[in-house]
Amino acid sequence: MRAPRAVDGGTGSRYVVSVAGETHDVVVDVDGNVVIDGSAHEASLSGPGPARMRTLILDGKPRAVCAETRSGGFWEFEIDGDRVGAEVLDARAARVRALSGGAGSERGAASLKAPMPGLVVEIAVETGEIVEPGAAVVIVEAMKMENELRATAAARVERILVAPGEAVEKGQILVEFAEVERK
Amino acid sequence: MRAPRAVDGGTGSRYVVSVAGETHDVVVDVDGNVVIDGSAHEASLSGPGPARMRTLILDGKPRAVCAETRSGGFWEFEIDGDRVGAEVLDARAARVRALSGGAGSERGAASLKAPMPGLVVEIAVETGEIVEPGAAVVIVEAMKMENELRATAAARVERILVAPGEAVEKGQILVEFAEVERK
Amino acid sequence: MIESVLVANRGEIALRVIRGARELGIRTIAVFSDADRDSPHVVHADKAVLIGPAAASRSYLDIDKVLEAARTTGAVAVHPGYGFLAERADFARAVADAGLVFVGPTAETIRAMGDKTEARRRMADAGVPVVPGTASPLGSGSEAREVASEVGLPVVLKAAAGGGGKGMRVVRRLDEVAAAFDAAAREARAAFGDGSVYVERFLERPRHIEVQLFGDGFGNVVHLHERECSIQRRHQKLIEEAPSSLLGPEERRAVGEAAVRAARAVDYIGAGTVEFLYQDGEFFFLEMNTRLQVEHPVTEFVTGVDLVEWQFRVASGEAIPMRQSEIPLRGHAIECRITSESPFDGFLPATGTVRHLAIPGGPGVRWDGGIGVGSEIGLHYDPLLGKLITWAPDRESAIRRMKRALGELTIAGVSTCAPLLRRIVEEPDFLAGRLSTAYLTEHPELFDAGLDDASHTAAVAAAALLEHERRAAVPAPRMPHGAVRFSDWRAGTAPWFAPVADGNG
Amino acid sequence: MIESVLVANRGEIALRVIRGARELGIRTIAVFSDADRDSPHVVHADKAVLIGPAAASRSYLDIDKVLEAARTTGAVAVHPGYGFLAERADFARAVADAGLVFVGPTAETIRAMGDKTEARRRMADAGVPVVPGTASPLGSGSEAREVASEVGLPVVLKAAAGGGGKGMRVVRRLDEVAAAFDAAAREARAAFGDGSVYVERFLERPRHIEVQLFGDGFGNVVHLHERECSIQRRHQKLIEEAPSSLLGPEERRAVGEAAVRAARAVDYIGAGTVEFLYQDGEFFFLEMNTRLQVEHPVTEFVTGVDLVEWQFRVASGEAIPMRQSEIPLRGHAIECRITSESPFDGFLPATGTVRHLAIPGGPGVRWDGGIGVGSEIGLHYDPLLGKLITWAPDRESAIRRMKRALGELTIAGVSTCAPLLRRIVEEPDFLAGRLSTAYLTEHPELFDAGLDDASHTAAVAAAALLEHERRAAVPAPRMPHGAVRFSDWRAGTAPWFAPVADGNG
Repeated sequence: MRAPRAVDGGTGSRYVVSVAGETHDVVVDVDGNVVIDGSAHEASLSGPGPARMRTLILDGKPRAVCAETRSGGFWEFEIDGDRVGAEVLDARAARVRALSGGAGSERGAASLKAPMPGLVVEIAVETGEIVEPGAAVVIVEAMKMENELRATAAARVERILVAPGEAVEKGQILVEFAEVERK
Repeated sequence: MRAPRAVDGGTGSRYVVSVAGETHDVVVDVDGNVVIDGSAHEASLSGPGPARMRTLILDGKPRAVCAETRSGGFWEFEIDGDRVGAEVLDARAARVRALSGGAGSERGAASLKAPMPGLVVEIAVETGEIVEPGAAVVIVEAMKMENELRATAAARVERILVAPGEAVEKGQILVEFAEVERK
Repeated sequence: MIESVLVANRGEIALRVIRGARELGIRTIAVFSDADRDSPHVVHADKAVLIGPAAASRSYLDIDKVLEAARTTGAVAVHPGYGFLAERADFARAVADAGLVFVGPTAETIRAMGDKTEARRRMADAGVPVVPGTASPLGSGSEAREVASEVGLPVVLKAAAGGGGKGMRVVRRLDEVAAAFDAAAREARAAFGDGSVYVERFLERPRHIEVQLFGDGFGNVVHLHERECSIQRRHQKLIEEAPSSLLGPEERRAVGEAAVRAARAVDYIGAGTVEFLYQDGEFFFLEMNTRLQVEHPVTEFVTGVDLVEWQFRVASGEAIPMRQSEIPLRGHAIECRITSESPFDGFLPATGTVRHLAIPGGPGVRWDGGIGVGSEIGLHYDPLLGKLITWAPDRESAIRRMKRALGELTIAGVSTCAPLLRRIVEEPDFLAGRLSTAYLTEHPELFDAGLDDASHTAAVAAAALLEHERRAAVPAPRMPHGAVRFSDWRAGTAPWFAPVADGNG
Repeated sequence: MIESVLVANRGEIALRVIRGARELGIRTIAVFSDADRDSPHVVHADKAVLIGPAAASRSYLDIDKVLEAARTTGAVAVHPGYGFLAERADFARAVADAGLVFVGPTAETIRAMGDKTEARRRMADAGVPVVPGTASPLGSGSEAREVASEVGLPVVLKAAAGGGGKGMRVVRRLDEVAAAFDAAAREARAAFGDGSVYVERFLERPRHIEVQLFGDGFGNVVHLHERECSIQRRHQKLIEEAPSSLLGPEERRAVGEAAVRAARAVDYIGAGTVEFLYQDGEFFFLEMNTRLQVEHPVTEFVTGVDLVEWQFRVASGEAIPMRQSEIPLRGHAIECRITSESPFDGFLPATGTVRHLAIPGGPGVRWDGGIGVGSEIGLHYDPLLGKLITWAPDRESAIRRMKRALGELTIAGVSTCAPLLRRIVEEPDFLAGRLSTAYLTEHPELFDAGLDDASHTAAVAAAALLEHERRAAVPAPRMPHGAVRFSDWRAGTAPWFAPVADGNG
């Protein structure tokens, strides 16, 4: 099993890995050991292949990893009992993203998506309204329980795309917001 | 999901199924119900696909079926706690086999194959010897235990293909036999 | 002993009942909806009958379909499990009218205890203390507001037909009472087909203590000691244990006797539970559940009694096989409910397909599950995937064992509340038994997502190695530049909506 | 309490020890061979060290590599599990010489009890009855023949360093003694590196009764009652239970006291087992195992004691936490060993990859396994995949529960002995407790393969539906005509070689 040659020299394959909002440079060498932000770690990832339980041994400490990938370098897995999402770019893609403005460019726009399929029971906001953190935005019923979707940051309601009584799919955009300037 | 059209008329797909030495005519209709040797049974086979646990409900009785296939219509699965091997031919293949002499033609010749990888410890027979049922033929060591492979029928030793001390693979032919005429 | 039983339920409790029946040689009949064709409760039954589509109202809640399945399969008894039809008096009556044995109390008992306001009245009559509040359902939001101002805030609005936290609202300000009444009534109607709501004074930091009861119709009523279920969120129990770390032998006997008194007051037959709230030295009757509880395994662990076996024996006309003094109480048991919910996203229901399942084993560990590899977790039913129960000679050891067992549990493909449970079993107040139903709201730090440094580094290494391996296995795809990313809006550690864990239920 | 432990083993027992250590807060270090990189015992440890290739002689049996792993990881103790190095006095000594704590008895005790002939001598001296036979290893096949004719046929040849049925041969005819001696010596040399063999009179239909012991070095020696392990094949235990259905309270006390006497005779420290054969009203000392037994969970179930916890406590210098009179005996427990062997093919070792794993759950069920989905089952190690244990208030209920649990167990991808176990737990002699080590040879009908009519029909339907579905999913392949078929030579129900189950071990 051989990985693509490293893009920008060195003795291993270089990646940029984002986990929990932090970004790290990682080099994977031919033996499968890793260097994370300059620190070398002995590593082995074994097991019966994707979509199964894998064993990661990092610096002698074993962990079960059960990973799923969505397309294009996005991984989601359980590690040490918590669920983690990670994005892995190769070094070239990371450079291109940085040059084009990258992740920062979309800041301020946000939308409330339905976190699960369900029935819209109530819309608690109006267009133009500024919601405060913790304010209820939409109430969606699922599993016979009403779920209040609340704001976690202040924002202005830009558009409301659903109405009470409407069935919504998971991921469907319910309300779009604009950023609120803070003094 | 559509199966190949039935070869010799009728309203379903016709198969000849061999299980535990018995052969049965089976018709699978478009709803997945089966007719076995002329008796109709309500059936459903559901579950997440091959190599996983499936649920067979036959005439209202549910059973877990965990099946593996080798190529060409051979199935092996656990059902009601026992392991079963089955061969499934379509009706045309079954007819061709019957016309060409089929299964009966090889009767009399047999060979002793290694049932697991191991080390030959001893050959307990000589070429030309007639072994009786129950007689030890070869002793193979595996998992630190000596396993006596014994004859289950009378037969004449035709050829011995291995020697003590030799490592053998699973399925490797150890001894070939010829049929013994019985008075 | 009855010859056969139809189990009118699904998931882990249907499998639990089937297990109990099989061990007694009782023929088992499962019913299932289209969504449950491959469920473990189906495959382990002797017969299985499809009774309708996924929607519970057209399958598990459809009395006619359940009775039709019992008729065609020749079942002689029906076990309702918990939830669905378990506390529907009309179902118990319909089962009896069809000439079948209902494994549970009489329709009259279910009716009396199912109407929470009537239950309060009858318990007060029997001398069992109840929480101050209304004696009958309220007519409107404004009436609710009036009563609330009489009883004194905070109050809790509750569905008269309720249970499990559905149709329940805690209100702390008078001007919120009317809106909360409407929401509770709406939820109650959706969940139970009955929108009646009543008001009680809300105890801020009570402990939830309940007593397991058994009656046999021969005048024998015994209790099997108490359980404590104070760790709740949104009025739903999350962790249960037996015995309670709160009670001494004297209090244990007192609350057990009060529960037996309550059961005698309604001529109780079968398994039942009397729930109490305990605060500041006082017990208040909360409600009586006329069925097996989700958390019955902790009682089974500390008594050695198989409660489902007892249910079948009593339903078959046998007497309870033990006297009160013979019922053991040994060691300590803890149960963690494993639900398909994202605890750090405000317990949002999660869906998915179970791709991998690792069940803890070893001494003192029990798993009661309703899922297998390949199970589709949807939104049609209760999110309870299974229950992990541990036993040890004392509470501290049982918790350490639970911590060990939670570390072995893997359910891949769907989010569960296990990460939260793993934090609770290490939290000092929980370890010390400083519990109340407000526990989760008083410990917001448990909801702070975030890996420790070692786990973070391991996650980074795992992601890099997984991606490295994937690229080696397939032609390297071009990475989308500036593509989808985790939304700022949902970033951070604050949950989408705050967990409301301050209930009674 | 010791701070850390290296577990010098693999499979289910390594995981069992790791579980016990974790619950006590002891840091755990696993060792593994190339073949075990993905084993559950690796992933559940705090640290894991690769110690060599698959061959046990170059990994799990390599004392230097194990000690090197302990040194580099800073382990303060070593737990040997059972098998491998567990009863090697030189290992216990090497561990002690390296300044580490050996979780087990002293090297001297292991040596004395490991040499079966010396053990016989010392027990006879301590007044414990032994089976008639030789007092020392034999020099040759002809000497063996001489002794056999003195002791009287049948005799059993046994490896002096032995255990687990390896290097053991039952002989019924004098002219077979010499050949059997050679075979036993060969096997003993391969398994234990020591070809010494001795002779005992062979008891035809004894029951195997053994007593669990614990000593702490402070003069306390207690027993935790007996186990019965009469269901064996090829001298290997298959089903174990506690207590024995044979013993009354008087006999239970007598055999327990004899075992304590035996333990005191060798100043026993830690967990150990004295094995007895019982025939015609008499007990004979068989051997003493100076380690945890495979079947220890049945004792844990009926006493509530965690034997691994006690091992760690005693190894840490604590006293045994209970007096003899405080050790409970509650209900009945049964264990079935689940091995990768084809019971209807003469227990031929089976190999494969575990593709699906369904573990039984519910009340009174314990699973101690060493495999997961994806595990490769090879021929390098013992075929024990896991142990299924059930508890209930009485033997009959425990067996019914075992029957139910065996029905839920699925290990797909490798043949196991479970189909045979499912027959045994329904067999009338087993149910009635009419047991002996000859049980399996006296019940050849258990080995008659063959499905009942309903299962046969279901198998036919399943095969047709599976093939039908496969053809619908892929372009129909041309069937080979007159191709491979199940060989006549291996057809029929007779196993390839007859199960030899008439041993003692």
